Amino acid sequence: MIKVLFFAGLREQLDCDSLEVEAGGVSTLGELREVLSSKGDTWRVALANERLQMACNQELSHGDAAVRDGDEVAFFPPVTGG
Amino acid sequence: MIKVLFFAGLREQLDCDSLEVEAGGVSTLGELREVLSSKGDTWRVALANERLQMACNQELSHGDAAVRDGDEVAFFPPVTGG
Amino acid sequence: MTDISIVVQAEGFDPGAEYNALRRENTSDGATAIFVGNVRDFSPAISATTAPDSSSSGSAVAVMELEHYPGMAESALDAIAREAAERWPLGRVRVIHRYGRLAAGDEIVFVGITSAHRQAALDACAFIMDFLKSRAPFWKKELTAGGSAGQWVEAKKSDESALQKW
Amino acid sequence: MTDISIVVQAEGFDPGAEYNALRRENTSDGATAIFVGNVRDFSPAISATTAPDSSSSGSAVAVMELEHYPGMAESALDAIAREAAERWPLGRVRVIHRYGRLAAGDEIVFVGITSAHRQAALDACAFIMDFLKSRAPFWKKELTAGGSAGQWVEAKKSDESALQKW
Repeated sequence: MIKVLFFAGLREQLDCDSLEVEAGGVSTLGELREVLSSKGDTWRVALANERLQMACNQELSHGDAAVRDGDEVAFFPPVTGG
Repeated sequence: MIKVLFFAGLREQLDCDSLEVEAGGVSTLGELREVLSSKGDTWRVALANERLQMACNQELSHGDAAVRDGDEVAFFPPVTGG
Repeated sequence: MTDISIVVQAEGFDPGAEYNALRRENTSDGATAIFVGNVRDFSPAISATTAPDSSSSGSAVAVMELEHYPGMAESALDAIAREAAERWPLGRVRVIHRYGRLAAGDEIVFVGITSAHRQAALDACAFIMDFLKSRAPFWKKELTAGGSAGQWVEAKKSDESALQKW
Repeated sequence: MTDISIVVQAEGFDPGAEYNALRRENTSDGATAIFVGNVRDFSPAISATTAPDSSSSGSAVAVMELEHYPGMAESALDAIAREAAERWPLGRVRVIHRYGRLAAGDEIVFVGITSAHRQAALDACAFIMDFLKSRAPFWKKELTAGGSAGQWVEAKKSDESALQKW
């Protein structure tokens, strides 16, 4: 399983802070994002936001990055700390 | 009269922290420096140091700057505060 | 060599005590640079709905909720600090970032650096703040005094472009 | 608009208290940048004559005598601070510079800036330190532990060239 986390405005849009996705058939972050987008209109719209950032195992990453069973992936809006 | 101050290593070289110079015949800082240099070998050598800085009325200045009766002039090595 | 300390916490912190800790038994570093970020008492997003005299009421008005990604927040700050320590000769690096509910005037972030060189300390401080702003997983939500749902702060393009100078 | 405060004094100062003063009733500035310069416990000029364990003896060893030009020191710092306040939007500027006899670890100089913008606060802090180093009339003399005549610190060319970036 791949653990997926959502933060901030995206978490609110999806009304979901985390879920698990079967690792089978998902080899990149981009593919994982497509799988999540297919969960419904709300998901499709929210995840279509090109400014969203992605992290894999707590490091900023990109759509081509590999993802595998046991990974922790996060999607979130551009950060605004500091 | 022009009040003249010396600081730090220059003060120690000259063994003098301040003196007064007749304003008559002295119209620039450079001329004042020449008058002081003529006070003896120690003065000539110490004031020949090209790295010395000058201030007139507590503002950094240069040899061409005008000086007049009542001014306060200072000579000192490059500053090393902070 | 560089002593790096990263903390992500809900509690407040005391910049004076942090300064003292940076200096304790540290006479080899002549330079200390510190940046502190505080919650401002106004924002374009909430100024229209906040009474102008609300800050003078004497009660602490919650104006911000800071969300973070536990684990990644710490590791992102640590990575930024390590990058700074590779670029400049730094003695100590201390970064504190708060999360949770914060009121106007509260400290949000502390970056403290010691070095033998003033420019290294100041540059590293600016570098860490710049990368923290665009790379550390924290998100600000501004809350009105009335306690309504609030509004997420938009990331500024100027923060992303600030990275280019490094 | 900018609140500028310059002090030249023999007494020590407390950076924590200075931070608190910069922040007091100041919720409009979200950014505070501070630089503190301290006396280092070694120097090329005195290391050869100082025992390596002298810093662990517990007694305060006078290592530096800071001479200044009274009057001009204050006005030079004030002019530098005003120049910074013209270049950047600053809320408060506080500069403290000590003179007299200082021991290893002692604070020499404090520059504290508040601004609505972090980059302005950090840049102004670096700017003031750079100009203070080359334009404010202070001179350091390093004293050996034995109390001999001491040696004037040479101005560094890197300090003068640091001004060129501004």
